[in-house]
Amino acid sequence: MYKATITVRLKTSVLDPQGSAVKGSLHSLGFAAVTDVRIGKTMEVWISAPGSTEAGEKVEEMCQKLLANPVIETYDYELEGA
Amino acid sequence: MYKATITVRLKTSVLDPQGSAVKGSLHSLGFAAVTDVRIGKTMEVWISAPGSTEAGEKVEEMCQKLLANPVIETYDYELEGA
Amino acid sequence: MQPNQNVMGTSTVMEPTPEEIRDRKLYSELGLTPAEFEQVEKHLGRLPNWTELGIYSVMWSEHCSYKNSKPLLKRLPVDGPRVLQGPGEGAGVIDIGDGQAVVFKIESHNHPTAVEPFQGAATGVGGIIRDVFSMGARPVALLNSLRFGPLESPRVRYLLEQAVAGIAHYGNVVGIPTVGGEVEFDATYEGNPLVNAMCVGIINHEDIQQGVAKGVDNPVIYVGASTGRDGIHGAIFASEELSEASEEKRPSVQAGDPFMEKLLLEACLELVQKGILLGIQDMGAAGLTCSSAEMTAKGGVGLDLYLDDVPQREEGMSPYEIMLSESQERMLLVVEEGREAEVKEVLDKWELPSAVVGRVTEGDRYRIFHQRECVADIPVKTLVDDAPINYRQGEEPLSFREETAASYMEELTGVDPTEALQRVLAAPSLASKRWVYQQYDSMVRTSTAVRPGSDAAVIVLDGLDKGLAMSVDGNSRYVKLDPHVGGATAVAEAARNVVCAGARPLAITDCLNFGNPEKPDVFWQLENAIDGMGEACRQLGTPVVGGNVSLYNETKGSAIHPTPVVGMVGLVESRDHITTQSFQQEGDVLLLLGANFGELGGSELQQQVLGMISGRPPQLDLAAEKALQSAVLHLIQAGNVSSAHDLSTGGLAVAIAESAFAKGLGARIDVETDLTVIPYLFGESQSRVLLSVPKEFAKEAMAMVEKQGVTCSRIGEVSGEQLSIWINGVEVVSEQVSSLQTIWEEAIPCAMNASLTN
Amino acid sequence: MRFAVPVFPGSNCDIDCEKAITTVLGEPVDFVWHTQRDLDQYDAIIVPGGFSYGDYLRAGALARFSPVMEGVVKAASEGKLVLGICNGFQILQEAGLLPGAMRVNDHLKFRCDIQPLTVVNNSLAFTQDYRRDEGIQLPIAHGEGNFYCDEVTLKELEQNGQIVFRYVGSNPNGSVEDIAGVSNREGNVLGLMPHPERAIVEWMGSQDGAKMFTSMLRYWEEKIGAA
Ligand SMILES: Nc1ncnc2c1ncn2[C@@H]1O[C@H](COP(=O)(O)OP(=O)(O)O)[C@@H](O)[C@H]1O
Ligand SMILES: [Mg+2]
Repeated sequence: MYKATITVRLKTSVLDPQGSAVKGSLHSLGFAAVTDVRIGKTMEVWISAPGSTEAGEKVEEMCQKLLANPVIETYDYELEGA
Repeated sequence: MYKATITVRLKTSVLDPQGSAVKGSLHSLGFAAVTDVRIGKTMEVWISAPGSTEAGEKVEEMCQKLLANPVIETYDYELEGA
Repeated sequence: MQPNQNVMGTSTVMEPTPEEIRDRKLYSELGLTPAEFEQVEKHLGRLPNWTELGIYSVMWSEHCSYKNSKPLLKRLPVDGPRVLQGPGEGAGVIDIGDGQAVVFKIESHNHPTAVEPFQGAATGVGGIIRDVFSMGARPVALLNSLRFGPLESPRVRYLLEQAVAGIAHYGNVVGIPTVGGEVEFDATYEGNPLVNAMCVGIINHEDIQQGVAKGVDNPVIYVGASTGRDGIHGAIFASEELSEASEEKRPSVQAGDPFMEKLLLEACLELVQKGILLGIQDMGAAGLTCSSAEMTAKGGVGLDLYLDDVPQREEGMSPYEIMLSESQERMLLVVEEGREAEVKEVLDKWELPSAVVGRVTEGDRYRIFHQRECVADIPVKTLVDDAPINYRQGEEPLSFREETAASYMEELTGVDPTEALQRVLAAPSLASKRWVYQQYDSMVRTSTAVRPGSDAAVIVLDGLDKGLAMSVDGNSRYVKLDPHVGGATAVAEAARNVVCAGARPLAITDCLNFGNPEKPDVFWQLENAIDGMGEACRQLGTPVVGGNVSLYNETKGSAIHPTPVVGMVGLVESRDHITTQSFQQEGDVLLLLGANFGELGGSELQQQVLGMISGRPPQLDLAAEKALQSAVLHLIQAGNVSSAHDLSTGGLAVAIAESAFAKGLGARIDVETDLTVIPYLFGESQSRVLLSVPKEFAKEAMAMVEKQGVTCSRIGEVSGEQLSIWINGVEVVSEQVSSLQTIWEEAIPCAMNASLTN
Repeated sequence: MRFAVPVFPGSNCDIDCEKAITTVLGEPVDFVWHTQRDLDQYDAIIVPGGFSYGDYLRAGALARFSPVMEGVVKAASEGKLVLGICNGFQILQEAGLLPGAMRVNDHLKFRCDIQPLTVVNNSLAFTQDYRRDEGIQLPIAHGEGNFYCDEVTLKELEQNGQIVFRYVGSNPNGSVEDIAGVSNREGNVLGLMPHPERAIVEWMGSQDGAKMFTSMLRYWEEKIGAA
């Protein structure tokens, strides 16, 4: 059993409305030292596979097909035995 | 300047309908080996601070005040010089 | 069969033994008194185990048994020629002709909102939607009534922001338009916000369902979300000592899944259409326990439940946890034996988890099995019909007498009228609620003829000329100052709103949000408010077909303002009658119906200027109210009315301004009066309506109104882009409509722009 | 002219679309369950609004893998008319039938209102009954309507006349260049965030959506007539 922790982020060229809003809120709460905020998704996927190579391939494929939208997002992941 | 990568997750006892829906979709896309999916948020916060201790304290405070909802979420973060 | 007296060892959670429960008085951790515990023991003829005790404690809680309020609720009128179903089922049902009926109910989710505002408010909406479709009805509209502390507090802003987002999210995803509501801000709600949600549905008479179990051996089917440890009964007695349950495993906040609700809704209505169901009830408060016990008791049968078959989201759940879980989006169905497959086909199509979890039995035993053991065996009537009732005594607080002497008139009458108008329009309770309702999809289902922003919302019925008007109302300041008058006024105002939309009021649902009923003064408030409401309902011919009671709304020992909220539904006979509060055309004559007594006790102006309320609220003459409403409806139905707006908070000045805003049409008012300017413009005397009518109808309209014994005066006309008010020959207000509108529209968005924090 | 309205778990404007077509055109409409692949018998497909699969992950992301989408893709490739409204637009984007992607509204809130728009391209099958640059009002109701595409794509869209509607006055969601609706290059697939089906008779507050449906019917009748 493997656990993949996938991080999906908006491409840096894409303006992040949530990040901007959170930055604004942090400023008004007094965190003036915050210069930028970007918000993305963390997905933890548990998957059974014979080995880490196979697990990695599967995860790669599901990111491409479903979990990230290539028009605006990038992804990376870490895999660990679980 | 520091960069904090904050991960906010739903507590395991809290229903994650998004995770369940994604798991369902992965199954119907043929990823039968996926046994569970949980979805959370990743926040990257750039912050200027005199040292990593101060940066860490600020990040801790903003997590508690704004970024995470302690009633249903947990958070952790990593800090790196940026 | 005797239930296992000690489930220790079969469950991962260590539970106390029956003897421990007795000796260490652990029942009090679950909210049962020693007398109640003795009663349980008598009902069972032995000591209860932990699971049984949990079941009794939730079934006998105020929430399920109304033990403190039941004797009072009996005083409300529940009958009427159109009532098809009064209180006692998921929601009330009122005949609207053509073989159809309207189904509606209101419910509170105050405490969950205070703890987790987004999920708390969202699941409140989810619960009330299920109440309506468990009747077999198609939900067609949502409303909500909100009470929050002052927006100066960042925590309050966070609560409001999240609660509104939660309400919006749930209704929007399910696809039911949220068409109305109200929001009041007052320091009394700072630590204890109120979220009351109302749902309205439509049904054909023959499709009306009941929450009942019948027919020995018939299967009981569980459908919907799987069961987790959500919102299990707050009392986590001494868990440190007795269980290993980690922080993560602790009972947690209920989280909603509106997507699941949408599937559940469609699947249940499909089953209703197929005529398969014998009984259906949603799992709301006290989850599986309350739904199954009530259905069983109502059916006069027994029930065996097999907990191992209950779909579960978490591992190692104990019977106690499964029975008391408040996981959302779940329903219990009873169908005829042999039709399980037919039901499953529909549920599978909607991709819903489901399972047969029990059987109807002969006799009256309510038995629960878990891992092949009987873990509870209870005479079911003792859970439902024999729940204890507390007959409490109210006591008029001293302050009530003192209030009458309060004098504030002098201070208020000195205020500059323009400044007064600006201040009142900027008060969040009165300011535009666009910031709130803009987040609600108010148009999905394409039946919304009057969207949020007028006195009452109107939806039209497909294929018919008619429609339904609906409104929720309640002015807690009036109730605080005089519960009887305030209670009656809530009903009168709700009815007036519906009438102004062109509808005949049909019936109400109510939500009684009060403090701790064990306090004699709180009980006195409750008692008097109910009596006031009941009197108004009788006079206006609008029975109470359902509702909800939310008690113990207190922070640090101090109760909220008593807040009865009334949800009113009215019938619009023809789409031609649909009327809004907004001025329609230049030159229309303004008629003011009803008498002005210049009453400022409990008014918005008083609150704004003095920072507090005192005195007596506006008095209410129900006969005058009734005459007014019938005159207004009569005029509207005759086709002679351009706009109609009831006078409420903020009085005449605010009513005129609000009517001007929608289309930016101004007004010129010119009146002679015995009152001084401030009481005339800002007094909140009841039973008044502002009409605009085409010039050529003005005389006729006045004559018609006066013939019905209602005071009516011509106070001016719709004109220009200014609001210009002349009183006794002096121009006391002269402002651009647009500048007043800016004040009114910006108040809440500006306040909300400041920071939030949880 | 036969219309299909695919229904996904969580669709909630499906019935509104059917009501609109019946009311405005009186043409036959079928609801098609998401598991059905074959849409060959239909002349036009309207992918309705709502929250397919709860809008979990990304709006439209899960619905786009439904079997019925194979039929939608096929119909689009055959030049049939495919209209995606709100969530339907998002699904068509996720399926790659329309350009760009949606982000959450820039103010982060769901927004429901009646919104002024301008008809930028009135030469499409969907818009021919409007005037060029006509100002119209259509209801909006969405939380993720913040249209995004990169600069290169934006140029292409402009050059090809694929920008069909723009918001006028204040932009309700932060979309790039006030874009409210775009078509594919061929012009037979249109997606828009506003809801034409909610604006077809006077009591709804606007009737400006009706012309989208009459345009579609006229296009089809002319095509049949020519054949
Ligand atoms: N304030 C009230 N006025 C009239 N009826 C009420 C009131 N509160 C509760 N009821 C009625 O009592 C019955 C039991 O209510 P309740 O247990 O709240 O139902 P539910 O389980 O659906 O919440 C319902 O039919 C409800 O309409
Ligand atoms: Mg009103």
